[in-house]
Amino acid sequence: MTLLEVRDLSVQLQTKTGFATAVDRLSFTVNEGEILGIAGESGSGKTMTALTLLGLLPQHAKVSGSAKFNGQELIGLSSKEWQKFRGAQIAMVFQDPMTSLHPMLSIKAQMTEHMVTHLGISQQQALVDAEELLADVRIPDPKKALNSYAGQFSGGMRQRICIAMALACKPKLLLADEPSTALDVTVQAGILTLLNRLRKEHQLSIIFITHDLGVLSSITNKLLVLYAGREAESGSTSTILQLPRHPYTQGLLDSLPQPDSNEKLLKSIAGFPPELGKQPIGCAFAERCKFAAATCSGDELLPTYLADSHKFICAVDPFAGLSINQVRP
Amino acid sequence: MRKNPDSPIRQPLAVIGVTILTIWILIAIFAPLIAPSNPIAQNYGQLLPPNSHNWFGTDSVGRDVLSRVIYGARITLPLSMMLVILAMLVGTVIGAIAGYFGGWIDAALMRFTDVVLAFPGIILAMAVAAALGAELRNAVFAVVLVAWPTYARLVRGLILSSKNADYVTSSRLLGASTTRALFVDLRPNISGPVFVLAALEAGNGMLLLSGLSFLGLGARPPSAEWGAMVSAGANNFDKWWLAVFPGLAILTAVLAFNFLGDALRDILDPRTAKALRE
Amino acid sequence: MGTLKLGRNRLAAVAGALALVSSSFILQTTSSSAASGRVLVIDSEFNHKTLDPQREFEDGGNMMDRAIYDTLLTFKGNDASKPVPSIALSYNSNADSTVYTFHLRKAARFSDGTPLTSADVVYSYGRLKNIQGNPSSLMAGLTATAPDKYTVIITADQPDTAVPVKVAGPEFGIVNSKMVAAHGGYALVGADTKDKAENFLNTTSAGSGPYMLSKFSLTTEVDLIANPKYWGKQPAYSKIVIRNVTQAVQALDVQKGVANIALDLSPKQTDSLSGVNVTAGVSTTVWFLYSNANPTISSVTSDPNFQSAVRYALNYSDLTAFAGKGSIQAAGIIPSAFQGSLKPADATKQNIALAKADLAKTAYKGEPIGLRYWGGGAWEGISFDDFATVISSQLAAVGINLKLEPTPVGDALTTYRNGTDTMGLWFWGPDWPDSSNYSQNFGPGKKVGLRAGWAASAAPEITKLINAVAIESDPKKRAAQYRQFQLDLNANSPFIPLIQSPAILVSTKSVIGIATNPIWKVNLTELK
Amino acid sequence: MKDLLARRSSSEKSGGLRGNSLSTFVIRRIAIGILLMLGITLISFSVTQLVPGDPAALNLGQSAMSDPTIVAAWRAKYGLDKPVPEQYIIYIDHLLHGDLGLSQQSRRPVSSDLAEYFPATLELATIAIFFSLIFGLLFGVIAAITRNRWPDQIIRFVTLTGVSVPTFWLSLVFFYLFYFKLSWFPSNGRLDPGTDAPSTITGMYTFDALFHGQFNLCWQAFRHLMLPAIVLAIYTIAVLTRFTRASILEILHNDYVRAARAKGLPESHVIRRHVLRPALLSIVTVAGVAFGNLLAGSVLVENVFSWPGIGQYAYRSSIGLDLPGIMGVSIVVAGIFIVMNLLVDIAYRFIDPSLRHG
Repeated sequence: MTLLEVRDLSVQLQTKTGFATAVDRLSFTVNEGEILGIAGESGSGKTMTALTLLGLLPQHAKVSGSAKFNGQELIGLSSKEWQKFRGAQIAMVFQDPMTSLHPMLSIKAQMTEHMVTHLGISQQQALVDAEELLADVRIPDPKKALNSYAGQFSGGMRQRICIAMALACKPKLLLADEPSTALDVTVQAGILTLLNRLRKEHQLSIIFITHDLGVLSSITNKLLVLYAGREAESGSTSTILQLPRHPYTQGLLDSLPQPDSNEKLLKSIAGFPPELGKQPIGCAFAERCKFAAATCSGDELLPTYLADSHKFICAVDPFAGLSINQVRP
Repeated sequence: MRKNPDSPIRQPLAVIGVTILTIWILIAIFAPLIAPSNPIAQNYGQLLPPNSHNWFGTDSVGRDVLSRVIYGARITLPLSMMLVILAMLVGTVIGAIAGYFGGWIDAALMRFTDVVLAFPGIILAMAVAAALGAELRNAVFAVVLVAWPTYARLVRGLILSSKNADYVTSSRLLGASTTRALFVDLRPNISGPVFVLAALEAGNGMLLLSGLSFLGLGARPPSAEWGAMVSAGANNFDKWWLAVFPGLAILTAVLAFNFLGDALRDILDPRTAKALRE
Repeated sequence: MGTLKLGRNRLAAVAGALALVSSSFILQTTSSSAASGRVLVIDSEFNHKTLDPQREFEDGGNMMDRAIYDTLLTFKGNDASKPVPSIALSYNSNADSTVYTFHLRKAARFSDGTPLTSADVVYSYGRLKNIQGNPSSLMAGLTATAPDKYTVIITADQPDTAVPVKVAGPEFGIVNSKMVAAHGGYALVGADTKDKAENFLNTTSAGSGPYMLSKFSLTTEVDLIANPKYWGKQPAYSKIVIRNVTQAVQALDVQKGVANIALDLSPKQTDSLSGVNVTAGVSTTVWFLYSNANPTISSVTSDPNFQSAVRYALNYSDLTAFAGKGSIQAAGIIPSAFQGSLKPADATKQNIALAKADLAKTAYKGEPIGLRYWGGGAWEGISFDDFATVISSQLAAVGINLKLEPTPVGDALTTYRNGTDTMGLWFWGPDWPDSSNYSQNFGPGKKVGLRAGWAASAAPEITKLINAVAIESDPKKRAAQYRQFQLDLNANSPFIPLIQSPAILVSTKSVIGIATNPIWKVNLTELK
Repeated sequence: MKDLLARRSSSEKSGGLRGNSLSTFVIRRIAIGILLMLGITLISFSVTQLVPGDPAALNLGQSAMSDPTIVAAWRAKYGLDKPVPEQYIIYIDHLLHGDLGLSQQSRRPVSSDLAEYFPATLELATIAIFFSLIFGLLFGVIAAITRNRWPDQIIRFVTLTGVSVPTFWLSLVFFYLFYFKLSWFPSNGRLDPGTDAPSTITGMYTFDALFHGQFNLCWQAFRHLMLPAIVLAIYTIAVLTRFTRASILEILHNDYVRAARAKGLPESHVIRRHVLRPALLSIVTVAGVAFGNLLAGSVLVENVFSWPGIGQYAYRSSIGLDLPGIMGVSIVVAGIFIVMNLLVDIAYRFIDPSLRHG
């Protein structure tokens, strides 16, 4: 059952020199109970996509395309209508738990304010529920925690609180924007386990955003790799991780630390992504790509579709021979 | 935050500020050519309201107010520049020493800075100006005395944040002297913010200086200093032109500096801009 | 702005009679119909330091003390030369002006109901003399005695024709001796240290005049209320509020009717006022310039040729034009209202050629000569700064280069009194309204003479004249001697009389009977 | 804005919003305050040493100067016959006993002069800080919310003008316009002429009148306060507007604001609860400094309005070269400034939960 269907979603942001495309004709779907991973370097449009789905883009941003949530079109909602969705149907957990909790409001206040707004329950009821939620995310002594302030918790604990807060109104879709990146590796694992458990228990769909393909591999079903606001490659997680077809995806995988390797230096992709609004018409990755050829630039590139909804956009396709079941529609 | 690529010329406020300042500087330079009359000559009837001959009217001894406002630029502008430069020098040196050497030197100098800042500026300046005797020179000195700590704070902060930057450390490792570190390696990072602060502070300095003159602790008659002219106008409310025109002169000149400083601060990178604000 | 507003004492603890007025008091600022309960608001730049009649010596204090304390004789309207009866119904003197006998009215009562007797007069005069305050010199050489309850005899060591005008001055205000003595007053020799009644007299009035003090502050406001036990006719206003307000604001207040009288406006400030009455006259204030005659202070300014150059370089008609309508050139140092003053025809006239010729005889090379004056100060609407500016530009025309030295009044007075200034711009208001006040101050070796570096031995002729006029009892001869004294001064002395300032009172239309008086500016009890 | 923040001393920032416990923090802050106070006395002592000429002549009148025993007694009292460091110790000792010297003009102890004039200025500055906070917050919030659009641009222009206008000149212009021409406000002084002040409790007429139930008198006193307070407040309003705008914008950039929005809270709720709260807190910290500035700024306002406060006293002292008077004002205002900062910092620790539990 499809929960979210995104078609040709584009976002343009205003800059000093005019409008720049931050998200370029993106399409993907998320089914109920499914975890979609979105990967890419910073500036690739991951977070912008998530913010679009929450209606939190800057006021002057231009959005086109369609995003249907449970059959309802989200694009073009008024700010009043967005408020009903946000937090209630679609919730978000942000990257840095150290800064996304308000330092001067008690956890109690922050846990319950949207419950009262969205669910129309009393403050007392909200408090009872909040305590349960905190227990659910394994916060020790939830009662005491409710009366505490963000500053009194460690990063991992704060992220658990943020997750509890996001789930407070029982949303169907959770947007997790690098929820574990800022945390220690051991804490990271705990958060990932938690999310996975919550997904099962709450019938939750999750869009998990990260630059770390290693993290995605452990929990996601589907993967979408973005580069400079455009889709580079998408498909099932296992397929892509085993046989990536886009040089960029390969580059991301290469930059992961190899547990069995003694190499201390990570291989990172040379160069930087193009500046916002300066993406070339052809492949945006071409200038950093060691396989780049004349065909990469100039015309707009067509996607290549493979079996198992695997799709990539590359004119050179340097790993072609390595894959099986190549199909052209 | 992305860096704002704009040049100051693109900022309308900066353009207005620079324009007004340029006009005032030209007025100051060409005062003898522009002014219709000698600013201290009692050539006209007393207290004439603005008319076709004396556009800004005349004062209580028959001097042309327009000419006095024009010549006033020759007193106020150079003095304001001078006091800003002096305060900047003193503050920068103290801040640099404190920031670079750290330790007890830093602690002592910064406590001293705090103490000066804890004084109400205008009153300390009044006390010093009064103690030294009511003269413009002493008033400038008094204003410098209360103005330098802001620069010292800023420079110290900038030095602390860039002292350990790689290029400075490596230059020290290569055996560069302290003075070299201060003047060659650190200077470029400091001069920008300091000049912006100077632009912002010029207006304040001018206000304080003319305030002292207004209180009778600065310019002496018959000099055409704007603050002193407003003070003369304070004795004749009905003759509004006496106070209004020199007051507007102060306002526009200070405004020009503030426009400029404000716009300059905006084009600095945000972190430095924040340091300036603090 | 100009005048000093000095310290201030605790607000008066207001008792008794005031409660009647204040509790149900409704403020009326403009014209009011009811005769009783009328309030008069006066704007003035405060320059008084105390209201103790035997200590005060400023015209602000004069005005208030005139309303609170009666004197033996007094003046009417704008006349300050002809004393008229007050507490004394009549007086007579002996032929050589050394013994004066005053006969007191019997009905006079202090505000607490005590009858006013000769003992109070003797006490007050003794206190004036022995306190050794600013005005004590007025009693120099005089002794008051009381042969009976209603007679006072004043004897002078030397002939003193000014006694009747002196006793009309507010410094001779008669205080309730029992009351003052009970609050620390002391009138005998040693009063300079033993008298402690000043604070009492700044909170409570101990006089027999038509008004009583109800509130006193040196810096903000003095309130007077009508004395219900006053022996004479009740005054027209039941309350008078005197506020400390800068000149410029006075002009606004009086036009808006917020104040009824503005005391310190200059002619130039008044010419654009509307809807008000302007009472103009010539004051007895004489502005003068001096060029220090002491060669150790300056070899330039002490040169008679330099003094003469300054004298003839000045354009006196421009100076009076600067001072505004109502001002006149001071022909001599004695103001026009007094006996023996010079005629306008005797006045010095500008003569540039003569000035240049005299200047050429000196060793002066154009170096700046300091001119000290009260910086920021103003008197009777004339700004010292402006006046000095005008003078310096006039002198510059003949090549005399002045360096203006505006100085806070305290310091300026100090160097002035010490006689260390090269040149000075000052004014003189009479301590008592008689020409003798001038001959005794402006001569060689006299008070102001010394300030100008004019030694006692400098001009024996003038000294002889001064001594002669002091004992001359024939008014006609005296007048002639005063004229000669001034002509001599104009011919060869460090003093250059400039102008007499205008005396201007601005009042709302509701105020009737206002007159400018050189002693107390305005007699509050005469207002209708 | 820089001005305000500059005057928050570095020690107050470094000196430890991150102390261990509240009590050590308070003790440390008080110690710093005392150190600053000592520094202030040192500077004011130095200023008195700046004066050319005989301090005895400055402090005693002419008549007293002519009496050598008085002069000698005075010199002995202030230790002028002793070396300079010892003179400083004596000076401190006098200060500790509340002796700020004798005013040359009023011939009274400076401390009793100040006690008399201070309430008028305190009242003026209190009303002015009230105006400043209300309008500074209002305009600052508007500017931040409409960032870079026309209301923000207008406010930017107006506030820049506000910090550029000479206060002494504005006093004249406002007085002429709003009293004389338009009659919106009463003439100068603290009360209408001839009105009796309420009996003294604080010396602040509005408060005293209120306390005694004299509502008409309170209103009258307030009307007299309005115009000078507005003039005095204009600079501070401008500064607080810019400060408020800057702090709100800074807070709006915080992740927690975006997180609050992501929870689907109404925008007004987000602004009120998540943005304004922390902004208010930082504004309170500069309000203390602003108050000190207002006290000092009264110098340029009180004279025009004949307001009998320490500003006018300082002015008269300075033109009369009454050094004890003017140093008394600066020591008192600087002391208040330090105490205000101390209180604000301690209060901050109590108000800000993140610090309270930090």
